[in-house]
Amino acid sequence: MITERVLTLGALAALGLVALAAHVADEPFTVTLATRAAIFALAAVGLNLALGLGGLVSLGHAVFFGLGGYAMGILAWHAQMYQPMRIGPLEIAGTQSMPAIWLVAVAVSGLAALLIGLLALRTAGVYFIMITLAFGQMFYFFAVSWPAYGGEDGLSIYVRNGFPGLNTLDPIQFFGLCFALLAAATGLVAGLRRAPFGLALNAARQAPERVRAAGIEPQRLRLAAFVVSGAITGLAGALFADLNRFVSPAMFSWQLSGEIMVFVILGGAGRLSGPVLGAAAFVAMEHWLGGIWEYWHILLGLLLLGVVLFARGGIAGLVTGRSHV
Amino acid sequence: MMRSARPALFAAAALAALAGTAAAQTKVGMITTLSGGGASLGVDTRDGFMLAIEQAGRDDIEVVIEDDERAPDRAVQIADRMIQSDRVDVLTGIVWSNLAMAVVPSGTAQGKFYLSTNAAPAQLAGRGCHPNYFAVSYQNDNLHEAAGAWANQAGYADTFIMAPNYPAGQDALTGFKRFYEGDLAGEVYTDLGQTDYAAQIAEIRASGADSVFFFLPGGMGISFLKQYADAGVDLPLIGPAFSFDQGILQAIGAAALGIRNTSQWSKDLDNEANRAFVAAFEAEYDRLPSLYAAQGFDTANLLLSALDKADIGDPEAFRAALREADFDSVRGDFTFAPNQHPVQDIYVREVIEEDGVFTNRIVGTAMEDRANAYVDDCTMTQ
Amino acid sequence: MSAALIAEQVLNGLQSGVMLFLMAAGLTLVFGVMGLINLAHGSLYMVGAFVAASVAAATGSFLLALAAALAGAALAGAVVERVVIRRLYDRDHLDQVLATFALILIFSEGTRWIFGSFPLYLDVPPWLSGPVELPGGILYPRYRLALIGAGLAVAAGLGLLIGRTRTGIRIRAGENDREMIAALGIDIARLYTLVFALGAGLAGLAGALVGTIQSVQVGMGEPVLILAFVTIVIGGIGSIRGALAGALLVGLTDTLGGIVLPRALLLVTDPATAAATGAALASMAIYALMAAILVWRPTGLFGARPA
Amino acid sequence: MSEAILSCREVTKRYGALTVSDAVCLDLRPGEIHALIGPNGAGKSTLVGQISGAIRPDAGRVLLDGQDVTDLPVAARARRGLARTFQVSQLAGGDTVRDNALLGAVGAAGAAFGLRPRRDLAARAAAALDRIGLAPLADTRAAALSHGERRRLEIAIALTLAPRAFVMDEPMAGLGPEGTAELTRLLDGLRHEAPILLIEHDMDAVFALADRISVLVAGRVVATGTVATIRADPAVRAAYLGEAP
Repeated sequence: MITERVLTLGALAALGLVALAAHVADEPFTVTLATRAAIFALAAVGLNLALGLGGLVSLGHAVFFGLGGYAMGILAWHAQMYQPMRIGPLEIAGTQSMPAIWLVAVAVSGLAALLIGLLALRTAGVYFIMITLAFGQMFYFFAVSWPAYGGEDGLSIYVRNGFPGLNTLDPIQFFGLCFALLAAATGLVAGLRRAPFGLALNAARQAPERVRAAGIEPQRLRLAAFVVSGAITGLAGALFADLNRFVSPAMFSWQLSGEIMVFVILGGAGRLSGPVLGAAAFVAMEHWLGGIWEYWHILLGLLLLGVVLFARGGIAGLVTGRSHV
Repeated sequence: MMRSARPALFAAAALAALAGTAAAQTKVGMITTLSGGGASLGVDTRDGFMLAIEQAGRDDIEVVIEDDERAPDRAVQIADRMIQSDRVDVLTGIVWSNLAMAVVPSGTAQGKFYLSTNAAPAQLAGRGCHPNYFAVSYQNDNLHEAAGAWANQAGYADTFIMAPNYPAGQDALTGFKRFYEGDLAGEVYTDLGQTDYAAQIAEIRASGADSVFFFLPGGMGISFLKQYADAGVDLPLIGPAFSFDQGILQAIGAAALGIRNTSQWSKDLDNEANRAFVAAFEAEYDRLPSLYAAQGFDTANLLLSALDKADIGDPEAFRAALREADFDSVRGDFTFAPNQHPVQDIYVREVIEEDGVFTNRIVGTAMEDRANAYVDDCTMTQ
Repeated sequence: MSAALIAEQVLNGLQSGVMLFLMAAGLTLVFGVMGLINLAHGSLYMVGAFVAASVAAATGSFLLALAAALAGAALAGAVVERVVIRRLYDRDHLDQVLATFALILIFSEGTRWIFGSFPLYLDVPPWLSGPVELPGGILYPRYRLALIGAGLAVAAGLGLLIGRTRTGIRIRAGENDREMIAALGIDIARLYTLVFALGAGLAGLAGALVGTIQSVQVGMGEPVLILAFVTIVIGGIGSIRGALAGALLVGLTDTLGGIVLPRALLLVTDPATAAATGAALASMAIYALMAAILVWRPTGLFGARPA
Repeated sequence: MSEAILSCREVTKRYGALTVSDAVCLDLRPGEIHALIGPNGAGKSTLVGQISGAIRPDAGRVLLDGQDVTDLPVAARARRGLARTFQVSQLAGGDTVRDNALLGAVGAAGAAFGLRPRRDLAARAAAALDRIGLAPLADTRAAALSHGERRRLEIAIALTLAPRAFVMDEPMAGLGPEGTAELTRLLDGLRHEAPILLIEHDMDAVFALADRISVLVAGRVVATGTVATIRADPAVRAAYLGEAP
């Protein structure tokens, strides 16, 4: 039997090898596709922590993805325009340095996750799904109609932001960055799962009464998980914006929330390898199916339906023959 | 080639393959909306463009067509692929301004030409203009400006103006006000994608306006016009062509009859190129061409005219050839302003019913030789 | 703002609320009885509108088109229930969300495949078109009045069906205790198909009624779906009464918010900014309302409260 | 007589017109097993709920170690050493037996937000499993355990909590004679670790284990005393056997 560890390392290695092989074969677009998969996987790693481990079915994770994207867009736009941001008496210079942008993206989306989590966690079950969806819609409509940063047109950044010592415009180098962050986030989640925090969170999903009787507040665990989850997805959003050199309200749309959820489930909810497998499979399908038939969404829908109905545990479940964690 | 198995592109490419000629010399990447809500616009753009390519009968042009699903990130991804993998020389086809803003700046920065079949946002006409970017359609504000100019000609003095709350909507109202000289009875922003306009129609009725200017593209316009007609408000409406396009007029039906709308093209424009285009389009696709089809057709012909004069491998020469705009536009006279947007007449059309089909006919000219408001902001203008 | 204008806007809010109720009723019924969360409900709304447009084009009869929309959507619902939905009853909400998300993809692209990308034509029949004058001098479209009437009639009919008939008793029993009705010898599979088809039919009817004054096109169901979800969450999932209350609340908030907020902002800023900012805030209003209600009452206005 | 570790003072709970707990007073003293018995519907589960913190009483106080814990939630009481087991096993079925046991240790140490694995806690969990005889099954998933094993795992988790008092809600339910005997032996040895409030239907077990018994009828404690006094109490006989007092 393939262990979770082997599967996860294998999936990551495969993604890296595909990108490297494409680079050697001078197929930069395949590298871009692999980068897209890595970023989606990172967003899914975030959601998987809340959803797979914490049982929080969030249909609003695009909020964090979008906030990360706008953190990048706004900072880089101000730098590009040589106009500092003014918040009251404060003047903040924009930046085109990736590490600084990442920090802001993580902080902003984590903070948003904290506020949304505080409100949303008062509810449970379907209500939680719906309230997270509602927050997503609020951010979406706000972003569409707020004129300051492009509204529905979004913001275009002409040059990809920089990272010390790297040429981020080179597809393979940018892939390397995204891949490293994905690996780090996966490692972080793997560590969390082994630590008391992950143990308690995992148990709180399955038997909240028991966890409470063991002296642990499930709600606080969930809130903490939601914040970390939002922050990771926010980081992915910043990278996604940099991949496209563009950010728009579409990053807040509920379809995107749905897609992030699809990555998680397709790969295997709660599985460490799930996000990578799911995102890579999705990107590959999007690419190949899109070329086969104009109405390829039908095929995608049928495939998803098949996975939900007949392959519980997603791809990871199929590979390891176990539908559970 | 296996990746791009979309129905329309074989035309040129398959021909080349059959004839056993060498690989195509010019590669064009068309990114447009072929699925979802706005698909009709992209389908017409594609069909108009491909009609011109087919008519040219050239086997050295390959067109790769991809569906952007109206999603900016998808458009960017396709553009990346076309540039990095297909190695196209020219990009074109984007319908929506927000998608254009996502694709065009980085595409032109990478040395590709972009010929716009439709979207032409202010940013790309002013400070963000680029030597490799040509808008063949118009500048986004043009039709709204023409509506304002027409309102003056028609003697309207108290107009109620309305658009969705997003940049193109805000630009629309700004554009209208740029030439309109009367008073505003009201200025209202609706939600993007709004489907029920009962509240706004009640406001219009209560405002005491003498006319209504509105910009509501796609399904929004269909909803508004049906509801407006049904509400029995009889104030004259004026709007840009987008809500009265051939593709959607049939869905609005009689509610649109008699409404004036501004357009730089119309099916009944009386010139040789246009008559031939309308006939050929109908023969090929069995439906009347739309504005988007006409813009697609003109864009392809502009490209062909430049390819006749210069090698695309020589960007300087090719750019100069494009600037000459030496092709028979279906709009008649056509030249480029210094910021590479059209200088053209903008007409007023009226919706009529003709042989059981709803369509437009020209009733006047709103503006002559109109360029755009951003020429002076563009650094190429010296 | 004159009193007549306010009255007219309230009527508008009522009308959109009543139509929203038709959508929300099916959603909440399906959740109450089967515990299923159905994202594809908006697709059935779209199916209704497309069937109505096709039948109206073929026969020229509006009433026939409405009947066909109801029947067509109910049939589509029954088929989907038999083939897909019934496999989801025992699953968690996550699987349901995902499977019905997949159904949206299939429905939307399938419809586009069959009907093409262009919007279809469907219009108000002559005998319902034009405005009528109401007391107080309000000119109001006859069709919208008919929508309010039709919606309230359906709401009343639904109330009677559930409160007074054998089928209704079974449905209510199903909400309370699944094993119980199985023990009573009721064919639970058939009951579920029936409830799902009923909800689908109502959604299809709403799609046809609303599509008549809007645009019949692919993707029309999704904005309505989200509004319907907001509605039932506000009302309390599973409660028909809650769906009605939520629908009216959402309809009125949505309509009046767009009128009031820009005017209120006019007091503090210039017209263009007030219009844009007011519209921005108004578009968020119902979601803010929903978040506020959920924070106040985590299971909605009429939802079952845990002990 | 030593100070009570856990006590209820006039704990009262009403649901509408129904009084489910009627000024209940109850003491759990060090080293004792105090059985709480009563017919179905007497209000035992509601009382357990109020003691553990899941249900808030309308009136009265709950004291743990002499401190008022009435306003504390379940988890806070658990951290103070109130260890309960459930009538229907509440276990993280997808997790291993070891991880379930670890849960109590993590909670007691207040380490739920710990980001690194802790050896000391693992050792504590292992010791509890050892003691309860589940060590050989440590790597089994909880969902795969037999009914009796789950019962024992519940107790193991309670043990890892560094308990001051156990509250066990029908631990014998569903066990065969052999299982009951085994569990009886186990509980017998536990009372010196911490006193046990034992809610139980199995009278043989109750009479074998209990130092004192309280009888709850219709929300009221009708009698408290040793096994012998309770056997003889007319009120109890009335409640259980329908005899007139």
